[in-house]
Amino acid sequence: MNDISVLIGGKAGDGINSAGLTIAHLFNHLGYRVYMYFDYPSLIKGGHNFAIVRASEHKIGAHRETADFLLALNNDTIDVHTGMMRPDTEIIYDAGNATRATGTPVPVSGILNEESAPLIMGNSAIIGAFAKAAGIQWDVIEEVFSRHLPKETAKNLSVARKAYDVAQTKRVVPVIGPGHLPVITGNEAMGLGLIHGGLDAYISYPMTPTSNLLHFLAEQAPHLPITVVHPENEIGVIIMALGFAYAGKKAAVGTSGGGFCLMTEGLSFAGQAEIPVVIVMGQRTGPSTGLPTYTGQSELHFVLHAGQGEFPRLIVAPGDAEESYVWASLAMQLAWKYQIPAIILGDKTLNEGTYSFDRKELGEFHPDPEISGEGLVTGPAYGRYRLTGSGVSPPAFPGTPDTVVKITSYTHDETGLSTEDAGISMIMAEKRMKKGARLLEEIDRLGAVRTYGDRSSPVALLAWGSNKGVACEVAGLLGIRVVQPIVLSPFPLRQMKEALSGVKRLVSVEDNMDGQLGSLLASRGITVDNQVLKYDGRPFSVGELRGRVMEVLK
Amino acid sequence: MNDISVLIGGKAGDGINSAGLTIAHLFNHLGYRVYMYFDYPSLIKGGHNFAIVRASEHKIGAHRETADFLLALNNDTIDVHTGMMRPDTEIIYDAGNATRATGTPVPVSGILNEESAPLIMGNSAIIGAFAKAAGIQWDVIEEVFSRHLPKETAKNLSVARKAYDVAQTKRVVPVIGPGHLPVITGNEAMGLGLIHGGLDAYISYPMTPTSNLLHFLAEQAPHLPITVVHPENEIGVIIMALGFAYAGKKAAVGTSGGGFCLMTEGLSFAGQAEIPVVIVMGQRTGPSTGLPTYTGQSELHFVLHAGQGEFPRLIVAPGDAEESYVWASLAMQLAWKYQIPAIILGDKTLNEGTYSFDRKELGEFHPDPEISGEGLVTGPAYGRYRLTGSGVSPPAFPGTPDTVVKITSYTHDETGLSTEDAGISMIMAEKRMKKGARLLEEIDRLGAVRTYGDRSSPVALLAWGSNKGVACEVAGLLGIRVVQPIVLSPFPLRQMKEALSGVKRLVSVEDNMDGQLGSLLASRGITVDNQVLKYDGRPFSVGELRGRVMEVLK
Amino acid sequence: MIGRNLITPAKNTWCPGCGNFSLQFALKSVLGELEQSGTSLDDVVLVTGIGCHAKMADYLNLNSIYSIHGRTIPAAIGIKLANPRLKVICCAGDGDCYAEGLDHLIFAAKRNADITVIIHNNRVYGLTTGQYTPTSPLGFRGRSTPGGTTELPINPLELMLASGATFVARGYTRKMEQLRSLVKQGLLHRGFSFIDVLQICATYNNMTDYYHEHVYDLKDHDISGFETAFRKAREWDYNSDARIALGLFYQQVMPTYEDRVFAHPPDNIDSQKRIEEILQEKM
Amino acid sequence: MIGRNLITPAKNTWCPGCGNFSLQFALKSVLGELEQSGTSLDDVVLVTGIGCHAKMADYLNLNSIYSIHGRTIPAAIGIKLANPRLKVICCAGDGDCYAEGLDHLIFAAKRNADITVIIHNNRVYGLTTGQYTPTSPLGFRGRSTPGGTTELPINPLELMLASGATFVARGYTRKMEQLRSLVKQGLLHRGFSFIDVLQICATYNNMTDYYHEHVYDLKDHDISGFETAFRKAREWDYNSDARIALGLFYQQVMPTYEDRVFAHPPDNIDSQKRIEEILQEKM
Ligand SMILES: Cc1ncc(C[n+]2csc(CCOP(=O)(O)OP(=O)(O)O)c2C)c(N)n1
Ligand SMILES: Cc1ncc(C[n+]2csc(CCOP(=O)(O)OP(=O)(O)O)c2C)c(N)n1
Ligand code: SF4
Ligand code: SF4
Ligand SMILES: [Mg+2]
Ligand SMILES: [Mg+2]
Repeated sequence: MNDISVLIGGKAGDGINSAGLTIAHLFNHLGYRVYMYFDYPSLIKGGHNFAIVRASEHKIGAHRETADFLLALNNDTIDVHTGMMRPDTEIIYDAGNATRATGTPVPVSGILNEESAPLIMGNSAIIGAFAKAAGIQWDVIEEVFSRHLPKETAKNLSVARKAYDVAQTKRVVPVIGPGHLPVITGNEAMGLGLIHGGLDAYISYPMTPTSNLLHFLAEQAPHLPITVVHPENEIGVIIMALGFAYAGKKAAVGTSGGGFCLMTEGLSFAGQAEIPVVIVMGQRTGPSTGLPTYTGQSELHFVLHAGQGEFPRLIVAPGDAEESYVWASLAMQLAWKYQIPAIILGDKTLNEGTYSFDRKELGEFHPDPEISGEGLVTGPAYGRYRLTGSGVSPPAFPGTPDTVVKITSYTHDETGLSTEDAGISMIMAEKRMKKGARLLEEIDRLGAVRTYGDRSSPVALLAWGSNKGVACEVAGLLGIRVVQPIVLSPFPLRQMKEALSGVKRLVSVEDNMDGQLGSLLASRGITVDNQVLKYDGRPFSVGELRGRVMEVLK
Repeated sequence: MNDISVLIGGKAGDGINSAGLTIAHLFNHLGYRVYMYFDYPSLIKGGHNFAIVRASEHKIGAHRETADFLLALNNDTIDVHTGMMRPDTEIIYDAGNATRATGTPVPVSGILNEESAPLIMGNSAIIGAFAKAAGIQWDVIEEVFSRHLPKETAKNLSVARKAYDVAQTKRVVPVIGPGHLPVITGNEAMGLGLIHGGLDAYISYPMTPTSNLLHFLAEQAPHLPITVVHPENEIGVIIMALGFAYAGKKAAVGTSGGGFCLMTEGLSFAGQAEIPVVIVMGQRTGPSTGLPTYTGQSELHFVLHAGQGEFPRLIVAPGDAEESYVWASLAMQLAWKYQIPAIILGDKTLNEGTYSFDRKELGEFHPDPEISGEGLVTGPAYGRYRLTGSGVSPPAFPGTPDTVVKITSYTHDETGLSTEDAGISMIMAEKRMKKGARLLEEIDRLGAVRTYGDRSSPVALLAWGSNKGVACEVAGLLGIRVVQPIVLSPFPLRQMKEALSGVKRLVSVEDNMDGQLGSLLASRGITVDNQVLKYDGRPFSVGELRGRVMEVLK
Repeated sequence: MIGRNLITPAKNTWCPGCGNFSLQFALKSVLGELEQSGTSLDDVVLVTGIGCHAKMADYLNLNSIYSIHGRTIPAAIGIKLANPRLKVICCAGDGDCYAEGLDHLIFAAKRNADITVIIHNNRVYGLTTGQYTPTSPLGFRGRSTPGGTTELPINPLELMLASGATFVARGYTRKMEQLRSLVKQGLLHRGFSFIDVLQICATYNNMTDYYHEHVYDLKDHDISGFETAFRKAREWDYNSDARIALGLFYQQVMPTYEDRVFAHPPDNIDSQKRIEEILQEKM
Repeated sequence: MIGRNLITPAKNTWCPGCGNFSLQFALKSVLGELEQSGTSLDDVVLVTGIGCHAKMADYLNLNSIYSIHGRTIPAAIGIKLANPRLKVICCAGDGDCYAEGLDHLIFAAKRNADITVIIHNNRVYGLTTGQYTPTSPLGFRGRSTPGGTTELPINPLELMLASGATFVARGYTRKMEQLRSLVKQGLLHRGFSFIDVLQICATYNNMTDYYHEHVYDLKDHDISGFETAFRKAREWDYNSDARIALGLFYQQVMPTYEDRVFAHPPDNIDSQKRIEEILQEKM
């Protein structure tokens, strides 16, 4: 099986991320599925950045602990990553900067001089040399550079060519197919999914790891019927989104834990007022500022219970780009159908990870048609919170003739006027609960819990979010099962039990200390037998998880 | 057994709360234990307010569903509370305003005219008539008025006397003892407990049901070494409190769900930076603004998980005035001992409820002496996050000679400098977890789970917060057991299991829809068999809970 | 349907003598007038905070968001961006908008969002039973400050002028004609209109006598001059004894936030097609 | 111990050419001077927000709170109320303090809290890689506004003057002597000191050339006159082309927040005894 792992490292500001992406595209054009993990500290220039690009014949979503090619823009890359080198690792390095390396030197500064190219194009030299070392045909490079380095393509190509010409082919990465796929980040997949789901407005205050979703949608906005707003702070963000939704426009917001804290009061307001809103919540290492550019999965319980009071909420945790797309769209659609807040729970590994995106995997993902028999009556008799069998009241929006649309954060009657009546309070609480029950029925039809690997194995890994990828791969190696809940609220207990049927040993894999998914399952009567937890901000590599799982299974 | 229930009702602005309190004091001076529930909508003048005052020979913490005396300042009181009247209910009413009443009329306006007393003194007339009807001696009234109505005592007494003289004794409430106890609200008990625990500063933005704690401490501040601040909003509140704590002063804050939302980012900061802070979190009916002056218990899971990331937190939910005092003090002491945030989870029923306060119940409640062998080394070698066996680092405060005290929201090393190192991140996460484990050991020694009623019964009510009172009373009537966890985090599993030993049928009693304590127990492997839930904002009366429990036990 | 009954069946629970009644009346009559002259009330949205003032959402038969404490403005801006045709009015409290949510107010002014913000400035927290607010005078004895506050008030007009508001006015609940006129002008102003209304709180802060002695109407005042407006705004600092000018202090016409946001409306693109194009670009 | 090494061992990760180095140097040298003249550095506390600016907490060997985004000021006020002897400095960002946490800034000014707030105003979000802030000019193309912003900037000096700040200054990271002097004066000022520092962001918003052409030093300027200060502050609105004055705009001596809060220190009462008394009163 062809499976290639490339590490490229350098300083922040060296363009490691886009170099990694270019390499991913090279593999993509050879017919591979790709995945890229990008690791960077919270600073702008200097420090150590690296990207691990992996290519495989099969779908992948995790990095390996060893590199087949190691591209070093500096000595740090050599020093920091000795652990990833094997005897046959091909090292390609900037001869001027990575002086402690051995392998294929690239005379980067000489080439840049010759081409009077700026420093940042050093990447293109390294990539050129790598491509040659990997036996990649020149036309592939030309195509990838033309498509993905639109600025100064010619000069970048000249630089790459010089390096290509001086390097030797060491280990040929075979072409495995003509087809190539879109290569996108989790953030981009979520953004596209939101658009698919009908997004009208995206509102966000920047915060890693969802800032790039803001940037992506802001760039796309001129070509789409969407408004993108970056307001004064996260309180403004969520309330502005509710204003959009009240006026009939589908709004989503994005943030991370700290910003989400500031949104919790608005979340509860959305719950009471029954205003739909989608929150993209990218987890990172906490508590508090923590490791702002590293990963974590420690906000599961927080998002399950955030905001005062009880109200239904949809929480989905996609595990790769396709799921990000599908469930972002569904989150938007279901939020609107049930008039509830929906949270897309990501993590840095997923949101900023880069994946091949296979439309064939998307399948069908349409919610059931609108709840039937719940006809909208506008005009003076309109009641925003009209009681219906499903608990969902037909929405109307301001501007509707003769129709007064009142929403409120107070307990209210059917017309949206405040009440303190005990009986109505109960009825309205039950109305909200009913929506949750209906949503759960629908979720149950949508495939909210997925399984992979050997579905008959009595041993299963339980993984959520970005850990789907690494868990699937390890399960493949060990011949065991993977169970991945995508929907975490309302909890798809029936599906979970089905997915677990025959499982004798359940091992949870989570990027947190408390085993949060495990305790969610425990509260539903399902016991996790072993926990494999990681809380240093770094995602599991395949080898690391394999080792940890084997250890607990010993 | 002597057990008297008095309802007094009128408009907001009529002074129903203080009239109820005066009645409570009358009973108190007859030697009774008292409890008062005060019910009011969210408005300033008008509407319908009522207080139910109960007096019993035994400790009580709940109201009854019937009234022995019903004091009506207006017709609403008659109309709204017919359900509370029995044939022998004595109705005492303002003859001019409660025109639909029958019973003992009081010529309130005539009396006020004669005494040229203001309208608000109508209460005193009603109380005078009530006292006579209840056979309470005049000197008791004199004493209570002198002590508790310091403003215009003489005139109030004259008004009361006139009514006393026109009324008849209907049903004598016997004097049962000379001793009387302080009569305080849950808020006041918490405030006094915080002072006992060393409070230096109380910071709060007003919000029902903890506004009165702010008012109480603000009034007391001139006579105590405490600073009381009401800042611009709840974000300012929590961060200001952390500033106090950093500088070595013990700070507490108070709020309700909406304000707590805004504090969650600061809470997580406290977790990461290891800054102690006590948060009094009074629950009310949500979601969002909901029923702002009514009760609820729907923030248990929210406070358990609020804020991004994982860190130890102490959460206590006292059930009456004595527990409020003891655990407020302990919350402060333990927050400081372990350098963690602590949350006192109240509810409107408890915070604004009025209780007899029996010092004899307080018992001993001292945390173990400081964690030993963890000596403080100040001077240039000081590290705010020094690693120790217990996980607790010796604190120092700015102003200490030659000592630099650095705290931070980032993942950090022992000196408080930011780090992104994977290894240190793990060590520091484990350091925090260790503190939680140590705290749990200590909690286990402090009696975190209490039992009442027939401790050998196989049937137990599980209650928390203010429901302690009503659950104990119902358990007494039914001859069953009550199990009340006071500490909810870290979860005292060992004690809970002990308290439940021999229980075959566990019935939870909660003021919410989701059965939040039940699901917390479920996540620890303990199953609740039946749930008795209430979510209309009103606390259970003894009879109501008794009926609901009997129904599920049928 | 013209001639809508602007009052809902909700029971009014303001205290007798509360200045909110005047504001309700002013809004009701101005909206009635606007309706007469062609504005559809279907296109009007009221956003309130939390506090006594906020009950306006229950009492006026208008599209409304009865929002949360301090957050009228972001909701209003969201509505306006979602549907610029709507006329959006915020009824906010002084605790609500000058304490809990002050930042939003300044940003609304800075952006010149086309909304009208009316502050029911009773200089006290009414609904939570009488604590000081950012406009209470130094030494104010409220329930959180029984010994008197220890900070000077803000001057909201000054702040709003410094923040770029294009319509800045002060009204008083006992000056109905003027109040109506200010509300009407505010609603007709294109851009951010700010009206600080000295509102009598009959229960916790009855300033009627004080205001009676101190207020006067702005006359011969040049509303187009920033400096004049600013000087006038500073005449009374919400603390010291001084004459209290009422009326329109400042008005200027500037591009609104919505004008700028929608300056380049996107081509009429099919989103699903565009998703495909983006995916193509990423191949 | 006098002559403390003010630099920690933390690795400095600001970009080459970043204006934060100047601010670090200014703080370091001013604190060194103050130490020479008798201030104990043990009594100095630095509070920073989150952003590039905030790394100051890691780099200066001082008591510090490296707080959360936008929240320097409440922490600083808490510290100051807890121990008024401490000298508290906030190093805040423009995103941090003018967007996320603007309300706190205004309240600090209103209260005249005795703290010194230094804004590292690079007019961009540095650490989150280049989005516009409240002081970025209209049309600024940042990563969240690739087509240009659609709102005018605030003028922080104007806002601070309108909020009651008693010390208002503007510095520039390429004017070291002046910067040091402003920081020093700010630290010595009793009351709320506000210094907006035009800070070069070498990576995302290098305004060096622009500033070079536009800045000038305030001379013969009367710092005691509010109106003069206000007019000066409005000379440049952070948007249009205009001369940019640097220096101290305004200074006034007023009672501080701490003076007022602690005007009536409680009698030296034993809390436990007082609890008993209160309980007695409640019997
Ligand atoms: C986040 C939050 N904090 C506190 C409250 C409690 N609260 C309700 S109304 C109010 C004050 C209202 O004062 P103001 O805005 O001046 O309105 P008024 O009642 O005077 O009209 C407060 C603090 C709340 N609802 N939400
Ligand atoms: C509540 C919250 N929202 C967002 C962020 C993400 N964040 C970190 S730094 C920053 C911007 C910093 O900009 P500025 O304050 O101007 O500081 P600079 O980096 O320019 O010095 C943001 C938005 C955060 N840490 N917390
Ligand atoms: S408390 Fe004041 S503001 Fe509130 S309704 Fe009564 S008079 Fe009006
Ligand atoms: S991004 Fe700008 S502000 Fe941040 S360190 Fe670099 S130059 Fe300085
Ligand atoms: Mg008010
Ligand atoms: Mg900045």
